[in-house]
Amino acid sequence: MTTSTEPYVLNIGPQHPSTHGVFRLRVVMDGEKIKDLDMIVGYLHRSMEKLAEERTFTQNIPFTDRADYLAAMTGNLGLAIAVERLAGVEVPERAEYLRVIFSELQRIASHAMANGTLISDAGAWQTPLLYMFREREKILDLFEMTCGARLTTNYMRIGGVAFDPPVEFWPALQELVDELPDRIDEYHELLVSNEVFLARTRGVGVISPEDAVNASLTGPVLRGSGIPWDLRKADPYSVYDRMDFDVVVGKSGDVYDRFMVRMSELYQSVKIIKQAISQIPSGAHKTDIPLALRPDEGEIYSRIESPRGEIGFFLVSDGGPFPYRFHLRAPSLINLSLLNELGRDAALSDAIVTLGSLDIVVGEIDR
Amino acid sequence: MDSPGIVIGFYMMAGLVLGSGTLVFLARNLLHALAFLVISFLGMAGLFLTLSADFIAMAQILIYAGSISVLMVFAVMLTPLASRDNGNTIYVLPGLLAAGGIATFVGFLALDTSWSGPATDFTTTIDLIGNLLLGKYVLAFEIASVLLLFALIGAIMLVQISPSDPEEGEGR
Amino acid sequence: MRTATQLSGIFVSQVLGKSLPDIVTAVTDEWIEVAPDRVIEALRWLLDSDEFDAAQLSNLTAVDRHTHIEVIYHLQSLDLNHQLVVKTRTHGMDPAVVQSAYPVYKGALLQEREVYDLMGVRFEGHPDLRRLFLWDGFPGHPLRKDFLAMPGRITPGLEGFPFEDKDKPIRPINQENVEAGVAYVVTGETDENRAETDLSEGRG
Amino acid sequence: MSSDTRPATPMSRQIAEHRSLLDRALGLPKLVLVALSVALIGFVISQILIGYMVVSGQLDGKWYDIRDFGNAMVSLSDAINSSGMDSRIASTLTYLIPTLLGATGIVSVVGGWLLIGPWAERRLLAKFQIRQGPNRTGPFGLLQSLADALKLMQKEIIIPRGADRFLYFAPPIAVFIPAILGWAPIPWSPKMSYADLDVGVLFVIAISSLGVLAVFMAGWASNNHYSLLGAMRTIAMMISYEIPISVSLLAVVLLTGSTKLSEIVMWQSEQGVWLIMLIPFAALAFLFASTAEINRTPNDIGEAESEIVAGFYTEYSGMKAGLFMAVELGNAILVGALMSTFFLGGYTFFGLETWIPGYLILATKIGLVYFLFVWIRATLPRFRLDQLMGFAWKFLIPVSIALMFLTAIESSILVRWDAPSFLSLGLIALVNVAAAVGLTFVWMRVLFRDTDLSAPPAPILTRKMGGLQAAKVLRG
Amino acid sequence: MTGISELIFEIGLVHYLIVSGSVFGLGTAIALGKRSAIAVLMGIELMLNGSILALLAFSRFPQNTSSEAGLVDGHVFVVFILSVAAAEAAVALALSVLVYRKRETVDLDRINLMRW
Repeated sequence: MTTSTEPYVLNIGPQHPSTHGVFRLRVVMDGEKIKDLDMIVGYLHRSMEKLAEERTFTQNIPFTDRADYLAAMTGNLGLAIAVERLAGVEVPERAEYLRVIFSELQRIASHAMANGTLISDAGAWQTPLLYMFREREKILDLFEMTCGARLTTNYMRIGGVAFDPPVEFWPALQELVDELPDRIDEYHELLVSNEVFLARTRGVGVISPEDAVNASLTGPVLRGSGIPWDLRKADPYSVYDRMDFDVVVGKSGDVYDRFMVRMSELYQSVKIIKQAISQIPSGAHKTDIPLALRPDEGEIYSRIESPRGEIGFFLVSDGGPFPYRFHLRAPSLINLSLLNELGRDAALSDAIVTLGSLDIVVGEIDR
Repeated sequence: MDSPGIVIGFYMMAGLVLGSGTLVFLARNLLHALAFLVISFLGMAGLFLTLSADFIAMAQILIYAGSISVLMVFAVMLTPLASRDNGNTIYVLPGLLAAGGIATFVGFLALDTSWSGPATDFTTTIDLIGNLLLGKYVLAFEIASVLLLFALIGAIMLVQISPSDPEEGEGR
Repeated sequence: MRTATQLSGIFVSQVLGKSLPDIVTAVTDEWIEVAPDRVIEALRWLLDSDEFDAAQLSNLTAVDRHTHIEVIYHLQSLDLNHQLVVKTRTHGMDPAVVQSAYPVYKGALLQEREVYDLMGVRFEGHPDLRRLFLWDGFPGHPLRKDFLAMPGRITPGLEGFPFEDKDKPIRPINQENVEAGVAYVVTGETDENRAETDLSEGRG
Repeated sequence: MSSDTRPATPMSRQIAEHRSLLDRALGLPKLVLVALSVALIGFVISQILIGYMVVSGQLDGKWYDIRDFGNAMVSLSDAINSSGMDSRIASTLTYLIPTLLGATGIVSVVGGWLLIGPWAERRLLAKFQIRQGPNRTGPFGLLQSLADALKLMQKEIIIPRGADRFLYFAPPIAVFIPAILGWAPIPWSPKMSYADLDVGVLFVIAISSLGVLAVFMAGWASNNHYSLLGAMRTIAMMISYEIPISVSLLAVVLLTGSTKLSEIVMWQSEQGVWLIMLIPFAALAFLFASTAEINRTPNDIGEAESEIVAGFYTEYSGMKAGLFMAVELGNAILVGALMSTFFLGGYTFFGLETWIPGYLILATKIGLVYFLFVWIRATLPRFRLDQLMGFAWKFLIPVSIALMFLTAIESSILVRWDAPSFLSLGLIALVNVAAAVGLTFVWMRVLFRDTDLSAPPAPILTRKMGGLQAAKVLRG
Repeated sequence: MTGISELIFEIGLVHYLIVSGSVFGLGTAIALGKRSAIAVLMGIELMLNGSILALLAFSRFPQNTSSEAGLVDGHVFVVFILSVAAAEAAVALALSVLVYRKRETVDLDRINLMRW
């Protein structure tokens, strides 16, 4: 009908099935179309950056677990690398490889979760999510085996990793790595050619490359828009420069491309893990550092590639044991910069799917 | 002697029709009135069933309870700023008088006239109606379909917002 | 400390100084500093220049330096694969005002809101400068170093530290709040947005 | 820890400790096993005896012929009429007793389903989703729905602020009425149908249009935008998809020449063919449109939980929400029953109904259709509102009307042409399938002539990093 | 005058005509006395329903079986009434939506587009 109705306000969240946490969208709607939207965050704000100023650098590692709780390993790693660069700590070879293995495992787990929830948002009643969870479960089992925790791992340390994995870790990892490509193939068969899924995601939530770069988007969202940018290749940290892998880039920048980038990155992660398993040397897993590490006065901005994009740590040291300023560049938050433009004039269903494809973690947004 | 089902059915349905019809008049809210109107329509369909007019009863449910009431819902929803109360005008007293007059008159006539003829019993009405519609009344049938088509087009024309009209220039 | 891909501030200031003389107020090996009212100019030049091509505002944050607030822009060029750091410092603490980078970088939208919320820097020209995490009416900006020292002895958690000198004059953090007499609003609903969440809109 | 063990999760422990049903049965005491086998042998012998009676025709029309409870009802009426009672009382009784018994039967079928249905759906979904499903309450978790119902009843009934109380309380009851009424014309066996209406098909269509207003009232009275949005979506869907349903049922009526449900089933049984074989497009359109009517995936946009929480019943709590869910479940099998009756041969299965009670065959068919629904729900994402409406108005309605005309022509030929039925019906089936496929293909081509229907491009793999320039190079 | 019990238990034409007249009267009252255009439409629908009932009743209890009218001619008339009612409802509701757009009301007292 060609009648326009009165605009009204719809509060999506903070308790809503598809906001992935306590995230609120205040949407002005006209019928099924979104006229304006405003995101309201902060329900999970724990003032991490302020608390960090009262803790030593090592004591701050658990905060990075709680920030991006779906990719705790990469959060840990980001902080560890930042402090190592600031204080000039050397990391043993074996620790570097363990870091690569675990952050790639975490990437698989996180991407699986992201894609599963995206399809759930599109309306497939949890089936793909639970299939994705099958692999994630095994990865979390591996985490548990190594460091005792499944979600908030707190595994990376300044100067290495906390523990060497136990003996039974390696066969289990090998088995997982062997079966993963088949499993990912299965998802491809199930999802990639599903007509309904294609109809819901293709051409929806398109981000142009120019906008993506200008709005500081990073990670799979940026790559989905066609920009070949991955810090693992562009600014290699750890031992990524010794790994042979490709960076996956989308073409049109819609929801489907972001989905496909995450999907194809799973293969690349498996590839990296396989190489790391074959190359890993023996030796120490950690260098000893002073309990209260006192970096020289100075500041650093160090970034790595988390599953959600560039997770950066801006640390200012005044020479004391505590950071003078601790800032976490949260990719989840910054990837939302374009949300208003994406959501405006979209249908409600499209906006939900678009939000799902941005893969936000509210713990990281709010910190 | 009618079968007890018919007797019970008639009184139930008549009560339903008249009671909810009265409530349509008395309801404060337009949507409440609409709900009662639908109940009244359904009761009317029940009355039709007691007259063994099964096809008409189903058509009544389909057209009145299913479509016209939904149309009214849409009309109410598309006029959001209009008041939703079911208020009366100054004509309510004449209206009530006329209603009472009509009801009394018809009732008096009905009771006073000596009606002859037994009740007919039709087994199925649907094929008889079909034959009549496409036989004896085929012209009227076609005219009715043309009327419906014109009503459809007319309704669309009426509510259409032309994008060129500057006064209602919110055309999408 | 300079990371591997970071450009030397001295080099940046030399090139920048040729086109926009006097814009750089301080420079080290790591960063350059520009005046707060010329931030946009510098950023736009860096974005447009072929030599630096600072296409992305990678990170925007601020540091409380007690006398002023330092706002730090981490810019990066994806094509040339380098980073450069631009800083600016506010004139004093209250009000701490800096030009908004939003006209140049859309990515500054939420980051500036965050800095405004937690550090209290007003970004002029920002289209939608509201608090991001904390509610409207929250007293003060928590990432400032003097956050617990507040007017009227109001603290979010403690009443005040026991060793504090109660008669010491304290610099007000949020002048409007003091004038309005609003201590702090617990519910997160100010008068304006309470009207918005009124029943008339439904509770969708 | 040996090298192949993993940390035992509750799930993995459960899998390791799992024993098959046969294993568990063989573990029972000897006495029980003997009793069970005796019962089994007795059952087989009794079945053979019954089979003999069926073949010799001794059973037909007797009150103990449980293939058709209608027989018992007829015997009962005869007994009442011949008992010498006052005719007025006798006629009242013959009217009342079957009415009440039939109503009880229908309500108990629906009610029994409401106890088993949620369990079945959740177990099935769990199997699709590689998990266990409810298995804690009672044997195999069978009592789960009962526990859920008890929980729902204990819940506080919350009335939202500003709700329209009258219209808020009425809908949960109002939606229940069509859900029960719809069962009336379904034939379960030749004589076993509550009200074998002459206008059965019309009745079905009329009843299905009744739910619309209740849904609207629920959504509007809740004073919540999610509810209103869900109600509006549901209404739009119901109104749109009523037309394909009517048109496909019209095709059924055209072929069978009757609007009586029992006659439609009889026609299929006599011709030895199911209508889904003759008019496959109408059957599929009916199925798809029905999923829209009853709000199931992929058409469940009316209560898409990832978008508008629970749709029109977002604000309902406790047993009121429970009633809405119950109606949804009940409607799912009602659609199964209609689908079976109209297109899958109803209570017949190519002569098997002589041996097995017809209602069991119908129940099996309903179960299969329901299984299909669960399967779809577990597999497919949902469409967007505009896509669904476009599908209904631009594709389903024109194509099914065109095919309905074709069916009309065919049926008029069928009446006049005196060919053996396998020839004529086979020809009809062939023509209809060819027409449906061809028309679908052509119409899709017309509809999507501007849309890119090619497979989505695979993502690019690259090793050269860069920004916009590199992106331009990559895209070529 | 037949017995009162017969009048109660023997449902005949009289009963239907009384109900029909009452419904028609109710419809008249609503159509005349209500302010909202939509409510007026409801009244008109009720009136139509009353007349439909009368037609069906006469069709069930025919007075002149020798006439050339068939048994279900009343039903056919009802079919036409139903289609006219549907058309009328569609147009009338479209009109009220149109009036609402111009005047932001469907109150018949305040719709005076044609005055002067």
